[in-house]
Amino acid sequence: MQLAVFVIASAMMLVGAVGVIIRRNPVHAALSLVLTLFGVAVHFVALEAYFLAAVQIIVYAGAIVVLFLFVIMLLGVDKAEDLKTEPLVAQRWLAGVAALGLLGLLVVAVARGADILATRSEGLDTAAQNAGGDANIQQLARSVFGDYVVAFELTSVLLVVAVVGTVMLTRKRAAGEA
Amino acid sequence: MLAASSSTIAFPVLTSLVAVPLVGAALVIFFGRARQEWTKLTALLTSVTTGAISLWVLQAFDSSDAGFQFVSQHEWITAWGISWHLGIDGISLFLVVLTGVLFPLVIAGVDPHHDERPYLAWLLVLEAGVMGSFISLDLFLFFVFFEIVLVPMYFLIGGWGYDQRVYAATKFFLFTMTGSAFLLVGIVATALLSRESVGSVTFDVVALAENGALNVTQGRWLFVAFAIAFAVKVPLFPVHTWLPDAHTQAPTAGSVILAGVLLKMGTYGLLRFGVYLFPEASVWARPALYTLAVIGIIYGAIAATMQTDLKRLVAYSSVAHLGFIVLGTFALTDQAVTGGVMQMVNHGVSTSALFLLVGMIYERRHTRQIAELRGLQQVAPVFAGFFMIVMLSSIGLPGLNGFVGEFLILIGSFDTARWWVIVATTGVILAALYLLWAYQRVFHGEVDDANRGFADLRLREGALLLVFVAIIGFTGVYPKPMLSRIEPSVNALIEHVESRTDYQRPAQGEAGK
Amino acid sequence: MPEPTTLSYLVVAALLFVVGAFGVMVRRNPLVMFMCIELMLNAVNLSFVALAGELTDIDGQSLVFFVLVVAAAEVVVGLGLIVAIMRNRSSLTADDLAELKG
Amino acid sequence: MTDLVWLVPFLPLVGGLTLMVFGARIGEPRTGWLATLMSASSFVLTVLVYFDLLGMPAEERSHVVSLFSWIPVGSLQIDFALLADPLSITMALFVTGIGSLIHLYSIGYMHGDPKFSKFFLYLNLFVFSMLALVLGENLVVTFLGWEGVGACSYFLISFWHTRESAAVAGKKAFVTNRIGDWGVMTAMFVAFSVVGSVSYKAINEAAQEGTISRSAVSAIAILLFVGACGKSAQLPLYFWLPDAMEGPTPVSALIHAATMVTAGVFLMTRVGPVLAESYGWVPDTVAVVGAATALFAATIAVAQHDIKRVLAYSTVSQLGFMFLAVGSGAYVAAMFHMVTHSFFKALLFLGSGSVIHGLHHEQDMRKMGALRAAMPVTALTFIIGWLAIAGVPPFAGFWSKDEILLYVYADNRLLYAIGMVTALLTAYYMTRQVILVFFGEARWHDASGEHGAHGDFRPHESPKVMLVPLVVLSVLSVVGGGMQLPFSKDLHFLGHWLEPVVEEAERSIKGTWADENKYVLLGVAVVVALAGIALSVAVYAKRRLPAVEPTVLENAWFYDATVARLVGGPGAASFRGVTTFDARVVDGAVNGAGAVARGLGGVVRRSQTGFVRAYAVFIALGAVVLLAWFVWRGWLA
Repeated sequence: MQLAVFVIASAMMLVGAVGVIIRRNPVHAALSLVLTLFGVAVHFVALEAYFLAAVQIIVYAGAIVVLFLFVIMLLGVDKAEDLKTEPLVAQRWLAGVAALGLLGLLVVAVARGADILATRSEGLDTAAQNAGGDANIQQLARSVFGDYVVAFELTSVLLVVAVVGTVMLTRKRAAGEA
Repeated sequence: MLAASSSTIAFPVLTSLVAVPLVGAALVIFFGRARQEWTKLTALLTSVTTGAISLWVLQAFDSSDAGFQFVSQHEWITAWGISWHLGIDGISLFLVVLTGVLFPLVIAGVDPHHDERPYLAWLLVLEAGVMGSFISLDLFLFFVFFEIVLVPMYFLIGGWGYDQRVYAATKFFLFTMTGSAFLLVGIVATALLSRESVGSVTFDVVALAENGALNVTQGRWLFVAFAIAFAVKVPLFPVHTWLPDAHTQAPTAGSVILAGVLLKMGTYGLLRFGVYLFPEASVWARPALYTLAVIGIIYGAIAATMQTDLKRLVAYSSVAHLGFIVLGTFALTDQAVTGGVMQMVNHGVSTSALFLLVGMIYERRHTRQIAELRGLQQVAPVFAGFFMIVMLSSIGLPGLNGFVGEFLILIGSFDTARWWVIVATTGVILAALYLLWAYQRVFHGEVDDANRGFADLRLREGALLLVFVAIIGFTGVYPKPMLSRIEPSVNALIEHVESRTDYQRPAQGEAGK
Repeated sequence: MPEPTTLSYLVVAALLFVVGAFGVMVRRNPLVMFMCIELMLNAVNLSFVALAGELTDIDGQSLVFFVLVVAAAEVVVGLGLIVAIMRNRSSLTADDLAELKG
Repeated sequence: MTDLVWLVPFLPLVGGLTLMVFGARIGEPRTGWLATLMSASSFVLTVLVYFDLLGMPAEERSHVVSLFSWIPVGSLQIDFALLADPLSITMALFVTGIGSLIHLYSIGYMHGDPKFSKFFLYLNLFVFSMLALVLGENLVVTFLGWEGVGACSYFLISFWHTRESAAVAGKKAFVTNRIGDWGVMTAMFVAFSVVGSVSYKAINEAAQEGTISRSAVSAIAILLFVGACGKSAQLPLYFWLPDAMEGPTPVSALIHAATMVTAGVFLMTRVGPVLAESYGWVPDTVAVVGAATALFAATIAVAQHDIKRVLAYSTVSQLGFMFLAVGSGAYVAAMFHMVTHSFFKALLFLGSGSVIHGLHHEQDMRKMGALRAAMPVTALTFIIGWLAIAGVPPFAGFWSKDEILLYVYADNRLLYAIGMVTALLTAYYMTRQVILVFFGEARWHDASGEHGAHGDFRPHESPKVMLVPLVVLSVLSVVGGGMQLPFSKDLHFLGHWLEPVVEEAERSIKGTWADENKYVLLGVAVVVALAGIALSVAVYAKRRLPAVEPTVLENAWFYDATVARLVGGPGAASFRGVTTFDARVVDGAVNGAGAVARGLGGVVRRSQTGFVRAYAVFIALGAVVLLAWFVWRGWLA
């Protein structure tokens, strides 16, 4: 059962990812991205990170992708991109080498590290798992609002700055204003 | 020894030497815009306050104590053993006082032609940096101040200088930055390599010098790194070429500060960090440094003789004078090192005054070319008189300050660097040659039409120069108060070297030649 | 049926990351490039969560939370930039923005 | 009283500083009188100190007055200390005495000069420096005065600085003196190194007691002699002195005849024991240089036309005599000649100044002549000076010159012969000068046209204020010889007075042929002097013989010209070479490094295409390489 979930979710994810990079129309790409995000969310559920799964759907799929689509519509850049030609010399070729190299090395690294992983742990905290459905959220809350409360507060500052900054960036400037 | 003696003073007097100008700079920048007329006053008051503090330090300085006084030490970056460690001893005392006195004089006496607000702010930042460099007892802290100094100087030359200012400012900056790269590596390596012998990583100069035990190879390499950085700043031959350009292109205040105190950061660094931290290496490197110093003395003098630009001439004369200081520093006798420290101050006073005078000539005639000036003594006798006194001080006429330092350096170095001294003494002849020749061409002769309108000294200029002349005269006739404050620290430093190397001070008068 | 191991999650995450990276390199539409960056972020998130389970450490999940927030901020600023740039240009590819050429 | 010896230099210093600040406000005649007063009070004080010392037993006549600690560092303790002993007081006496007279004279001579008060400022400062020089207890205080007189000499030579030649001459004097100063400074370094002190007492004692090696002693002596050569215008550094005549005439009299130029002789006398303990070649060098200079300068003086230049070369020649004495160990004779020379040479210079003043700044002797009627006092006093320098008994110069030659004869006959030739030439050229200026026909009428403002141009006698010093000095030139007469030991007043200072170094000629036959030598000297005079009269007054004035002598053996050409040619070229080297090679390397960096940047910057996707590829490739490195090193396992 779990293996089936894993395979299906991975398939969703990878198909979506490939879709993002090969669909010529940005709207389609954005929709493929949603597919990937759902796949990741399913993985989160399978890994018992329920809260993150929820946030993944709400923030990523719900907000960010919508924002993407909104910008695409607003700017009218939903023209199809010509993927057959590549203006930069050797760009694709090099990109392919880099990507394959990265993949190979990552896999080797992961495989090598697997032994350590196996010896270090047996799996998720079973006590927390057995404590009930809310255990994950409680743990996360304790971590975020306890250990990392400063960082959390800083992210709020970051968000405010980002929003204000974007407003400044995008508003229409009056003539003569620097 | 040089261990920090803790005099408990409630008021952080040394910290205030750095803080006051910085606060002043902030005030000038932030409130100067609203209150234009207060800008200059604020800057002046700030620098006068700093100067007053430095004079108070001079008055409260205990001349019987060879160690560091007014020490202020606070943890800063604990993990790396970096602390806010300030202290002052006989070697740095007069440089601090010189800095404290020179800045208010420059701010009061020389006006920029435009953008007064940033100009004054940069000057105050500069003052803070220079002060900090002279009183830091932590290598990291010193490096910070040493680098801070570059920024205001760069903008002062680049922003308020003459035609070639951007070239000169860039050259100045790149040259010193190259040296600083060596310094940074040297500082970090010194701290890390001394970790075992000191017990922990520390950048504290006193701890490193007293407890650090570098092996011979390490010490020599690190000394070379330090020496390169400071040699650029001094500047020693052959890394001196930024100086004539920087001096010529800098505004008058820039030249004055550059010659007055900035160059001293190099010689001071060689003494405080080079000799103090690496006694073995300094003894080892002496022949090379003597040679460079003596080349600088002769070479600078010869180059000065042939200059056609009055300001360049004074700049090259600085190369020669600082050669004397380096010679004295590494001769490692009481007289030579004390003379070297004193000469740092003397050169600061007399060359600053010369730059002020040349600046005044430029203000009036808009040229620094010797060939375009003529017969000025006829139309401006008082001006010529001041120029003459300052020039004689620079030549080293006994009774004026320049002689005392030069004489002490040479007489003290004779035992350890005999042949170099014999050659260096000929620099005294050349000094007379280039300065008198320039004086003759500029001030003597029949005045021509272009120079007939040359105005004599104004009241403000006269008052300014009078301060310099008073210092020149007083320290020349009665240098004892200065020498007696410098000497104990110098003596302790040489003892420090003696205890760590097989170098021993020559005993004068006991052995025949 | 065997259960999927942490290792398999990591391999899948690596695949996703590489696809995203390749996309950044080959696509010219800045919006799509942004999406590819989101792919890469998600790949990292996935490996964080997988390892959090493996190592029994909730910090892995906390980090994902922060990545999400920062990603949101990044998208906001990035899209704002694109909007600002598009004001002055009719069409846009990443290759048109080469003013910083050396 | 001796404790107040510090007032002696202090008073002229106060005078000088007062004039520096208030000179312009005090105004013309009063500044001169103030300066004269300061100098004269100094003289009175010196006289008082002199009698004070005279009242003491001979061996106690050495009094050190330490004013304050000047340069104390470690083992080097230099006090600002003055030494009152017979030698320094002798010097101080004639420095202040003649100085005061010349101050007085200058009030008349400088009348109407726009820089009148400045002139007296320099004069007072000069007197101060000269007194510091002679009264200094150690080499450094002496050096203060040594450099001080050099600076004042510079100011005064280039006093009329709008004249290019005056400005150049001043600079030349200072720089040439500095070459000598190199010797003095180095001597101080050696002294401190081996003796551990720079005081005369310590150095002399160390030399006598043999606590320092003989080579060190010789080094000190020869280095000080280098300094003395510069200051006292000896070969090869003499050439600044004739040019120094560009200064006002009182300056020439005071500085370049009577006082400053004798400082070298004084210094050698002061360190007499050091010279005596040196290797034999050191005093020999001194004597040979002295004799050579004496002869060399005398030959040049024969062919000069400028009234002051004749006297300048004569001064160089007479200074050579003094060095000849010092080198022969005759310190008393050197001092004796120094004092008498200062009397008659100051007199001659002031007399020539009076002539120049009377002729409205005409200095060429070819445009003078027959002035004895127009300027009787000047002529009379000048003639007394002439007789004194020519060595005619009983004038002062005769006795002192004879004393020197006596010692030289005992030391080296060849040098004695040179001295005799010089004496002959001295008598010859001085007679020539007197005849050309005061006798013969008047040639100054020719010049009247050039002085358009004075239509009825008549030479006039100078004012009284100028004549009084002339009269006083001429009296001294007559009777000056009385302070050291050869007839009996009891008449060696100067010798007895100086004995405590020079006894260790003074050479004894007792029992030599020269001593026993001194009256023969005296007779020879008289004959030689009269022969010189007679020859000159025959040439210039009777015109029986043609005048021998070859160009080579008129141009001073082309020595000055050669030096000038060397300095101006290869010297300047090498300086220019160094400067070019600095600009091209040293700075060129710097700018070259900059150019290389810029060129390299030009190549490397092509990799910055501006395409963000290309950068992304680089990043990815970089990540691949990094990752490969990690994997290869096994860091990830």
